[in-house]
Amino acid sequence: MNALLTVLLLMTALTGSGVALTRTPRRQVMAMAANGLVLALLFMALQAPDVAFSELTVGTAALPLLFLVILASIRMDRSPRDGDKQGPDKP
Amino acid sequence: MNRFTELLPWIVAAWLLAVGLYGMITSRHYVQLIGCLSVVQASTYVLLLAVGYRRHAGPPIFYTHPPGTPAVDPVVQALVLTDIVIGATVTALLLALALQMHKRRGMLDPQELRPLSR
Amino acid sequence: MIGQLPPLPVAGPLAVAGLLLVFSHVLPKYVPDVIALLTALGAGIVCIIMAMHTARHPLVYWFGGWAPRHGLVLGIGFVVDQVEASLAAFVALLFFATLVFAWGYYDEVHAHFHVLMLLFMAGMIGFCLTHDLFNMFVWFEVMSVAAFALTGYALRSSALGGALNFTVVNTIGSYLILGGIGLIYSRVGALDFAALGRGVAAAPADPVITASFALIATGLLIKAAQVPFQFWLADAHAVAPSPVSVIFSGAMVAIGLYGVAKLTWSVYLPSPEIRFVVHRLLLGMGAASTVLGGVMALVQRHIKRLLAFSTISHVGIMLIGLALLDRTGLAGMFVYLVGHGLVKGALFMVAGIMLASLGGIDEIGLRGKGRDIWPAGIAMAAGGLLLAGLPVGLMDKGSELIDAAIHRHGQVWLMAAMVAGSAFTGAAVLRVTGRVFLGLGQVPGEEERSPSDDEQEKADRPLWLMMLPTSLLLLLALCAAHAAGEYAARIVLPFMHPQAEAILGLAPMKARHPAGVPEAPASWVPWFSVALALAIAAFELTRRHLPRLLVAPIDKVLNPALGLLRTIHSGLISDYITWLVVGLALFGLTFALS
Amino acid sequence: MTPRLRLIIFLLACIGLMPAFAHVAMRMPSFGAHPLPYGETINAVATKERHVTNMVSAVNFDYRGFDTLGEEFMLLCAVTGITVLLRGTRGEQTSARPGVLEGRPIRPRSEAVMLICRIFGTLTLMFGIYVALHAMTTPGGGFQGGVIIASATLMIFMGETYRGWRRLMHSEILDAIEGGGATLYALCGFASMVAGKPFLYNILPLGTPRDLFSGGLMLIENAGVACAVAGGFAVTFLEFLEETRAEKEDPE
Repeated sequence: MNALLTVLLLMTALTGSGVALTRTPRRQVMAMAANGLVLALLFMALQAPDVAFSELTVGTAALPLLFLVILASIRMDRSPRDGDKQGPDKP
Repeated sequence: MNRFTELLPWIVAAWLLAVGLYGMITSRHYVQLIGCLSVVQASTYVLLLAVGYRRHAGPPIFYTHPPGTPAVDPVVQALVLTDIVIGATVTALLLALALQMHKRRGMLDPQELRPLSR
Repeated sequence: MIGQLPPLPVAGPLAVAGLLLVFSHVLPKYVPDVIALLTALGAGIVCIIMAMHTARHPLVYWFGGWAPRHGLVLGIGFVVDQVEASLAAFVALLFFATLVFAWGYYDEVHAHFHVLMLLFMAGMIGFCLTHDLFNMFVWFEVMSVAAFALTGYALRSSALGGALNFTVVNTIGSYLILGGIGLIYSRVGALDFAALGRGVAAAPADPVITASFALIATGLLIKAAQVPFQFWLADAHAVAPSPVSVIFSGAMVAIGLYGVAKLTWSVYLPSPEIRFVVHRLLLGMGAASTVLGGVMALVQRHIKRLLAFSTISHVGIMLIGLALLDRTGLAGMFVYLVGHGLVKGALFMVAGIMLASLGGIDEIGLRGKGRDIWPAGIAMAAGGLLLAGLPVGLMDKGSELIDAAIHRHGQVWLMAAMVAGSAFTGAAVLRVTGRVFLGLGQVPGEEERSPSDDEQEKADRPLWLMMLPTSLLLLLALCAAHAAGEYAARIVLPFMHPQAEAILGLAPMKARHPAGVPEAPASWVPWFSVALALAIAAFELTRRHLPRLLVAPIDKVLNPALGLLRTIHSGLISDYITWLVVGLALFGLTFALS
Repeated sequence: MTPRLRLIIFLLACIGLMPAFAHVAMRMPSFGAHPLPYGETINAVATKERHVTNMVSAVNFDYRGFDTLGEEFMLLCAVTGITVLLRGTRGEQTSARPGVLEGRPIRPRSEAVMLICRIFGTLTLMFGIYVALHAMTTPGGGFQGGVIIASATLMIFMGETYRGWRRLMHSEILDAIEGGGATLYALCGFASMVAGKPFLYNILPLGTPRDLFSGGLMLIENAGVACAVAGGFAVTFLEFLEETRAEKEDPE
């Protein structure tokens, strides 16, 4: 067990907790990107370059982007709550 | 201390699972909950790759090293690749569902949303 | 020639689905319907042929030609035996009936419904046929993702909410399965079922292996919706489009249980700890699900939700059959699985007919409105009686086999659970029949306080078209029960771990020799359960005419308990995840006890 | 359940699981030094048997190629689901009518931004294709390349404004690329069967190790994956970005 792996594993736990414990979605996206980056580094250290590459493209770029897009459209969403006659739960 | 580092990958995997579930249980926003799901998934990555790890071995790619040099397990890496695709697709699907839900109900608090109202 | 069949029922529908998507923009109306129907039919026929040709030895198929060398499996195999092939044929048949039922209904969006249904079917068949743990997971995910998308298909807020709960809970389950795969891979270094079974036999008391079982079983039991993982099911099945609910309740949930059966019986059986957990915890979960599902079904007014709870109850009965660790019980589980799938599929079709013809799904709102569609009422009454345990057909044969296994193990309290589950669910369905089709039951009971919805489905199909698959399924559920019992008793033998007889202390059976079906332990049990169902339904429907002295005390005793149950089924995802962790902890505690 | 009660139950369950976890973790195989017969055999034989140097690709496309078939169709399934979910309420019209959108004002990008995006877009695309092509030899492959190619299309969005992006991205074409890629993978399997071999048997000449075009049938499967992933992710981006368009008012 080398020191690099130990540090990266601890950082994974730390950034992962950061994602789970960040309450605001917008900040969480940043935490997710950071977590993705640390995971990619960890995978490099675990001798898995293919997986690291995927994690980098998906976890650090594509997914946070989708989250941002969704958050933007939720913020913009002003469509009337015609719903199905149920309306919002909170008045 | 040495014993601790030996166990560290399993502890980290279990911790990610637990903290991800904790985040989901206490979440007040569905998009945040979906983010926590990715933490749960990260625990499977760590577990699988740690299982396939081998000390003093290179990546399972014999481009610069000749075949036969010690390398880590390629099978778990293939499994994790599939896992990443699964995670990404399910996350995207969940985000789409959450967005539509917001359009219907105007809020996304998992502690308020019930599929069927009384 | 026969040897080339195994990949076809999986890869065929996949390729057809891909092509449908490519050409979806140019295909005229009804063409996707025809293609999907033919594909389901073709897959079913291939599976039936395989079932007919595997009586003597299994069909073994190695993808990419990677046959094992020196005992080491490098690739992925399909090992198709009669259990696998029959189950896959049942799945394909149910899809065929459902596609007939949904004929022309989903023509708005470029064949997307058909693409999803075909992928759903391919995922389930792949799940049945595969002989590799990770490949099983992949097909599990294909069917899950198709199911998630189909649940939210209607885009109503209740449908979206149900789909969200379903997706989140089941995805956590998937990750638990994956964790379990990682654990067992770390110990055994293989993914093929036979190799895993050898690995477990070599290290039966290894905690890593028991932990892998706990994680994988949890994931699969989430799919099978057993207590305490059952919460998502009622939300999802109640809101999915009715053809999709047919598949959900008829096949998908049971397929999850099949996964548990496969792993328990053919991989993990040598471990004494795991046998302990199966025999204690899984049996208890099954019994609890049976009773809880029945009680919850009785207090619903949303008909699809009612049927969804009854599915939990009946899958609980199947879990009892599995967890008795008895060959007869296992055979009974398979017969019951098919019988229940057919009956429940037909009942959900009746619910779909109501949604289309009556424009509603609320039992109280539809009171007396069903007279015009009386054939559906007959189908529903028949389905209710079969659920209640009427001693004809496949469901009865299955419960007879399970009863026999229960008696052999002397755990008669399980019989009480089974009778309660059958009677309650049957009573619930019969009450709906009486209220909707006969106009009885003016004064609603406890069910009035349950959630409901004002869903409806497009009324563009003639009644006979929808009744056709409904009656087909019911007829199939009635026919050839005795033969099916013997067939099941025979085919479970190759399904089990090679050392199963030695492990379980069974008398060794000559390979592939008909086992003979044990006699029913007590022939009055099914009649008692039907009578109980009729009595409860009559009580609920004639509440107004009954003396208050009789009704009031019953309500007073029952209502607080029912209220508590309803509070637990809150619809909140946070609660569901909490219960999921509790269920996982139950596994941990039971292992500690063993 | 109140949040507090929920948390208490959760924590109790976690405490209940702690001894189980400790028991299992102590008995886990020692990290980095336990036998893994499956992977070791693949490492030992795959280069000789399949003439590729990337073992992960060999597992993904050949030894366990059937998993990847399922994976591609799962992607297809999810993307179809996303399309159904998002397009359902929006209707088909908006996506079939690019550029004629009342909502988003066409804010002209500065020339410099446009240039940078064009350059980076092209570079990203090239890089994606490069990664996708090198599946058999070095890290990377159809999946990673496909995601990068799909991201390159986003550069069009950033550089050419929404209108330009919509003009170039047609959901019909992307659907066809995605479905076609996945179908290509399935057809590879059927081609092996037509040739009288098992499904997904590598029937093509294997080439020489370390060569870009080694691996035989794996190359076509890889191309199928690249198309399916690129198309699938591009459809996802398209459908999601379509949602950021306000119905009536300008968001910014």
